[in-house]
Amino acid sequence: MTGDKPLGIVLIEMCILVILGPLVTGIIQKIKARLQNRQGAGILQPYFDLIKLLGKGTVQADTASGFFRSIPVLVLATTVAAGALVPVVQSGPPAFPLGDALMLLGLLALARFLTAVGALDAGGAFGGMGASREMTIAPLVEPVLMMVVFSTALAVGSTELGILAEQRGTSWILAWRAADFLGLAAMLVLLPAETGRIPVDNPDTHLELTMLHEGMLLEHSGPGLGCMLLASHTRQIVTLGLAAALFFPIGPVGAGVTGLLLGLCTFALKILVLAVYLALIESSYAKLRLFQVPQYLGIGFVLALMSLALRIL
Amino acid sequence: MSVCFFLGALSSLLAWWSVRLSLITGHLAALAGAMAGLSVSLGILLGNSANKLSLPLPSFFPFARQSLVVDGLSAYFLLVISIVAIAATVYGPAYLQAHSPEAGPARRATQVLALNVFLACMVLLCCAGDALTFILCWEGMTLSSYALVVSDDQDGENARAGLLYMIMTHAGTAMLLVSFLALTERAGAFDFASIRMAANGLDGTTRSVLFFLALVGFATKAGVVPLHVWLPRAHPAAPSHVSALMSGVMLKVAIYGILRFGFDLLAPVAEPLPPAWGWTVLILGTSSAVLGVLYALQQHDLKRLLAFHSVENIGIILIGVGLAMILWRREDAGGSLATLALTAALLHTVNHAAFKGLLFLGAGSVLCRTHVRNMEELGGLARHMPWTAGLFLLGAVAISALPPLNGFVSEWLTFQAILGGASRFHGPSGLAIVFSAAMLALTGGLAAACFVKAFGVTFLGRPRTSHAEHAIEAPLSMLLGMGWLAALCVFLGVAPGFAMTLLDAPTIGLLHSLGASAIVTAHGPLVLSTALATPGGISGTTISMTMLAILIAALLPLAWMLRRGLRTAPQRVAPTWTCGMVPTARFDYTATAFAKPLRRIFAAIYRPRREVIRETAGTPYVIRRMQYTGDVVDLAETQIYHRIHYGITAISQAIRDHSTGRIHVYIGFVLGALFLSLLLFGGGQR
Amino acid sequence: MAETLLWVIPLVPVVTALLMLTTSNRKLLSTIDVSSSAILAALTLLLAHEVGASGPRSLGMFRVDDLGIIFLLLLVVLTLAVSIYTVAWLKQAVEVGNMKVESLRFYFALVHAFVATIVVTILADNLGILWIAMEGTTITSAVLIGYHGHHHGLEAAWKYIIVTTIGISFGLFGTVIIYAAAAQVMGDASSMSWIAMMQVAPKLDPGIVRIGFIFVMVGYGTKAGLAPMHLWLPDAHSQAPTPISALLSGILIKCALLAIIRFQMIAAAACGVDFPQQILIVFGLASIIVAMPFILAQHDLKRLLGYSSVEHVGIIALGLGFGGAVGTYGALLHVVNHGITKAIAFMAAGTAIARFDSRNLQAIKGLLAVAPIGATLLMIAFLSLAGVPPFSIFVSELMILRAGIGQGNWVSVAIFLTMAVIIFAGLLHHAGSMVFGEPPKTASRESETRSPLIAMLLLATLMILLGLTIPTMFDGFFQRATEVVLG
Amino acid sequence: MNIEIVHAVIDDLGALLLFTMILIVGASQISRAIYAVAFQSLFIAIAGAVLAMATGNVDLWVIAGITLTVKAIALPWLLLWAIRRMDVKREVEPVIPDLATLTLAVMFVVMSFHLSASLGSVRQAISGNALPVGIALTLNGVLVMATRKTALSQMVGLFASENGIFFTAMAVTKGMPLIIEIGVILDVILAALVMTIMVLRVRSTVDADIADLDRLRG
Repeated sequence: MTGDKPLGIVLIEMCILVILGPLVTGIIQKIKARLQNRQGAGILQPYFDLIKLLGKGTVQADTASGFFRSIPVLVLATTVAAGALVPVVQSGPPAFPLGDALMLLGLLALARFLTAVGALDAGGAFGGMGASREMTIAPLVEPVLMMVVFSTALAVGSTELGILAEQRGTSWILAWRAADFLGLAAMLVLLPAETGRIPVDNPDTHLELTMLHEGMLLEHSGPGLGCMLLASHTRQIVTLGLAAALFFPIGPVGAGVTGLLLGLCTFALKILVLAVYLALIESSYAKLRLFQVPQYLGIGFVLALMSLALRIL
Repeated sequence: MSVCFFLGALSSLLAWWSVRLSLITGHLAALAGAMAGLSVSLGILLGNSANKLSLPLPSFFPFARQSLVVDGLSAYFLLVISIVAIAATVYGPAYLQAHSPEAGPARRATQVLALNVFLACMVLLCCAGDALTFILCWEGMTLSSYALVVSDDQDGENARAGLLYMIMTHAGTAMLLVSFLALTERAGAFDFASIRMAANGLDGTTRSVLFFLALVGFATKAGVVPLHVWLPRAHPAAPSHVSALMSGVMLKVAIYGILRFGFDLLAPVAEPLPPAWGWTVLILGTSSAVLGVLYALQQHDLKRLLAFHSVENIGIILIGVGLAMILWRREDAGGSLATLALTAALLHTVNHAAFKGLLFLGAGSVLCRTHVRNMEELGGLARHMPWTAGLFLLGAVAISALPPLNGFVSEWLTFQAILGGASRFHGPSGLAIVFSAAMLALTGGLAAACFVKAFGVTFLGRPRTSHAEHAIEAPLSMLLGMGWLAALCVFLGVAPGFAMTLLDAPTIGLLHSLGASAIVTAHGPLVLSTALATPGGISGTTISMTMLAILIAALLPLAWMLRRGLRTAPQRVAPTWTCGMVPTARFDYTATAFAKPLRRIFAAIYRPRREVIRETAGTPYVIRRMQYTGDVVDLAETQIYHRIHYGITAISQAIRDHSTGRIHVYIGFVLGALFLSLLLFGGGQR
Repeated sequence: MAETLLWVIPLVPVVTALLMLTTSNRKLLSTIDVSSSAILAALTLLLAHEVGASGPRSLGMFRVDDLGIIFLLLLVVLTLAVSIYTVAWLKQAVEVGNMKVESLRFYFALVHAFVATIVVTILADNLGILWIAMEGTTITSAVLIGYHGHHHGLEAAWKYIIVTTIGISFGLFGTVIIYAAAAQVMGDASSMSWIAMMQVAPKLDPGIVRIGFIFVMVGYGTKAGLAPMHLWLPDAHSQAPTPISALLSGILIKCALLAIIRFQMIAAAACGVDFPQQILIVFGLASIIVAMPFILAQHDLKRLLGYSSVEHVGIIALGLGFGGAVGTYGALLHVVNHGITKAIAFMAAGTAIARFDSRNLQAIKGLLAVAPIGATLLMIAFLSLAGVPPFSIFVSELMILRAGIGQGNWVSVAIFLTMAVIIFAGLLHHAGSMVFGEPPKTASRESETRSPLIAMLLLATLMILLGLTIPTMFDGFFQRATEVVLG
Repeated sequence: MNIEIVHAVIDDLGALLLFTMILIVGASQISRAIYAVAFQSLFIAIAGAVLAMATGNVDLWVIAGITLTVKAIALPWLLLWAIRRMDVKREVEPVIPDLATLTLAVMFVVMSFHLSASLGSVRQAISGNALPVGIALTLNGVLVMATRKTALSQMVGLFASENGIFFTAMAVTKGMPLIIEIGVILDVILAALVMTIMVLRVRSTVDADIADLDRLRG
């Protein structure tokens, strides 16, 4: 199934994702602030934070082993590599195959795995707690996500995001069947969990009771923390990109620069929509207790299952 | 090859005058045997897929003609065995010396002898060309592994574990025996060829009955839920390199048996297998995968945890096998799904052998340096034994099915096969298949959680006890053993395409259709691809592990530059932030605590038991001491086995108590027997 | 040559028995004992060779065919091993005081008289002689069982002699009836010779033979320890001195089976093959089932072995019941395998009991720590009894199973397998608890004496050898014996 | 004399034997049971003599003589001596009620007759109703052993059942080989001696009846 999408474009897309990642966070924060009638920081704030952090020195926990130092590197690398699998400006499979949706999920899981390991390394209670909670939620999210992917993939017979996006591109939203809507609903339920936002996680707090992902970053500092943050920004946009590729049609793929730019704009648009959605959810819901999260994900599970059922039966 | 094992067995006798020597020679002989096996199997697998190696054995028993036949399937499992055997034999001597230096010559001799017999039996079992050899090796394998389990140390725990192991596998073997003998009696001979001939004449029900009998037998050995209860006891009890063999290889031998029976001996000539077979295997596999990992999550004994993961992985393999059984000869012409599923199963077989072997060896290194298996007493080992820690982490990533390592590849193939199967079967059956995919994903996630716990609690943080503090790095030979398997994990992960040619012979041999490499690596060895026939024409998925690995490799230096920071800044080392208190090992998150949330979420399955004992100082508000104990029960164990066990023992106890010693009763019985049999049989033929 | 052997072989133990009475020196007695057993073995091998070369021989009331040779070989092997074992066992027994030095001669004399009667039982062609010798074994072994003289022994001996005498008086009755039927056909040339009866067997009146065979089955079945006539067996085998236990379980009950086989052949010829087979299967299954609970919930090591003998006799009967070439072959093979294995088991158990000074299974622990070789042998014996390869019993059980499945007798096969698995669990549980664990302080730590080990290793090598392969010579005997049985 | 008369005589003697058997089963004192056995043996000897006359078979004379001396005289005397020797209570202690024992006895008799009636050609093989009587005697003898507590009455039962066998053996038309008969009798004597020794031994060591011991069980 090798397509005609040149490898260069793939790399460009990857870079675009990495660069746009913090912006999305900034936008979401801005919208939240607005909804809370605050001025809020500028949407470029995440970039400033990153640069500041990269300039700082590091404080390393005395109990941390040699792994700790390299954790941010690995996490960042794997997350960015995941970025290379998301079609951004142009759909269709790349000229030389790289990976599919399963690979994408796998890479994200790897990043999570390493983050959790790093959290345990410092030997503090918070790190362990964060890791424990993160690894409790993740296994529950993954199967549902897998089913959502499958319910789309079944229509096409492939799990390769490029092909999926292509199919979507040809079929306009009017051509959707019930299964697609249900799948989208499930995806929307999952997005906050996967991007670590309310109602599953709360990125803005460092309260012991509420933090999952942040808890794992506590011991990182300076450039290390910077890398981790960049990774989580990238992770967020990659997840949104996945949702987009699965459900939103990429505009008509024109050849040449115009087509690519067009694709870029449509992509940005879709991401923006999803970002707004996230912001709305975050500011209109409260964070759930940890042991209510399974019920919440259960909704997603049921939706995904129904969409699969409709797809197959 | 078997000669080498035989020599190894002999060399165990050396133990009477030099323990060390016998250890070395015994393991060297085994190593040579493994090498020989490797070469033989590679010779078969890389040659054209049709050729077989067969040599008749001298007839030990007048009633059976025994022979060895190595076809593709045998060769493939021979390969798996040899791979792990090499690592184990390299690892073994140093481990035994370090773990139990006090052991006398008798114990050493037993261990060396049993190890060689164990390997030899497994090898010959896979190469068996007739039922008798198969059964003899099967039992020999059980017996020698039992010897290894009980020989590890003399406390009663191992003996009990071994007992349970023997009883369950023996019960399984009985089923297997019936199934085999029913075939041989039909065939009038023991060799597989004539059994095949005889099986052609079977009617559907008999065929299925025989298959399920055999399936029970093999499933017991493979530790499939709910027949798994012996496994998490026996495997940890064995010496670690033997645990690696048992988990990594012995279970696979059972898989070999299932494949041999399902696709070869009992398979109908031209029509597909009865649907019940495949579905049963698929369901068994799914439940084993999920339950195995769920129980593994709650274990705090490192080796026990690994043993439960073997249950999980066997489940994953069986999912592939089941799919292959369902799909075989049911898809329209040119269909490649069955091959895909089988490839996934076989590939996962070797993958699991590699990383589970690696993990058990790693656990062994920890064990022989700390003499502690309970994770709660470990911690902070990463700084004392960095190499072991690194290799263990590699294995953990691999077993959690994370790219770019080998675990991911086989699970990816399984997922693709499931996708194909789901698009092939519409209706509830398709849904069931997809559901198994969801369960597989759940399994993967839970496995990742479990190994974050296992690795983090064991190797990271602060040492919790003095055992862990004074650990030192494992000796070189042990690291070598692990390194070999780790290299395999990486190779099979980064360039799986090259391994596919090895899978051609078994897949073609079993399914009589396209080979694995023709389907999976259609676009060259660097690319894994699948082709599914969908309503919208042929479509498929292609990934390239190699490219991805290169990409990550390229990204690492960039990320590293970022990590270094924009300008050179001071680096300080400070104690972990614990709200201002002075951190001690008690601050570290324990394994129990780590797994607690999942325990609560899956409480329905775990049936957790917790009791808290409070010692209050007079008033209930001042608590002096608190003691918490909690554990989870194995449903199968409590609900099935305990009842059977108690039932039988109670009955026999009652019978025995009511028996009398009065001679009059004795005479009465004789008289009664005579009277009754005269009444029953004596009456003339009127 | 062979004819002379036929009367020399029974004579050897008789002479030895008389010789024994002349001295009371323990060492001398043991020497005579071992040497005479060796001579017996040598002569038997010679006879076996003769018969193997040129068919069955008969001399007056004695006759030997391949069937007899198998039992005879088993007997001499066991006798030899037991004699070797006795050397050190007796020493220990005398030291402890179980045996009085002055009465040793009678002990040895009785043992050899016992052996003599067994030999006659095996070689007898005349069914009357067969019965007389059988009763002779009962009397001699009864005295030996009660030899220690404490009232447990006497109780066991009494139960043994009473019950088995009743049993074989039934046997005699059956013999008489069948003889009557035969005599009527034979006319004036009537004799109780088995071979003569076999010639006229097809013409016998089935009704009478039927009743006769039932009497014989129950009668000799009692002696063989088939359920439900088995109750005396655990008492006797557990109370007897260890070497006697080995002989009782090893060969004596098999001789009763030999008698049953002989009559089964007559009955099969007279009233069809199915009739005796039915009865054999019923009794066999009964024995296997009955043995199960008592093995599981057993506290006494030697009783445990006794019940396992009941089970295995049941298995042999089952094999004969399944019949056919495979089943009969398996049954005969099982006779030999079980004889050897059970002898090892009793010997190993005897040493263990002496070491811990208790027969209670709870009291014996950690044998491996105090006596590694003995513990290993015990473990091997138990594993073999449980039917695990590469030990010999597995092979014969495999063949019996084959026969059953070949016959399509699924019910029996199912019962057999279930019980086998449960009993396996029980045996292994007991063995494990004895061999592993921490030995109690009271256990004697002294090093293992040689002669018992030699005896046991001799048998163990034989057992494992037969488990790995069946030599052509043996196979020949078994093949021909099977033909003899199947007629 | 011709065969019918022989059959008639055998049948009458069989009736007598059964009568003595019932006596043994119902006997309330050991000594009476012993006398009954003695008479039983006597009748058997007579039967032997009759058959000898009828068939002119010399062996049968010998056997009759031996039976008379051994079973009708020697063994009863041995038992009586043993009783005197260890002065046991003369009453037999039944394990189950006498009535039940008697019912069982009758049942056995009926069954044995029914059984041999079901066979066509018995009378050619075994003259008269010797077979049913023999079976009945044997079973009832064992029944006595199963229902009597004391060792001596068990021995009595044993002899009774032996008698049954003997009766049948004699009545076999062609007669048993002499040597066998003698061997059998010798065995019986030996067994009796060994049993007596054991009984006395137990009586002397632990003051109990050997048939009453039931320590070995399960």
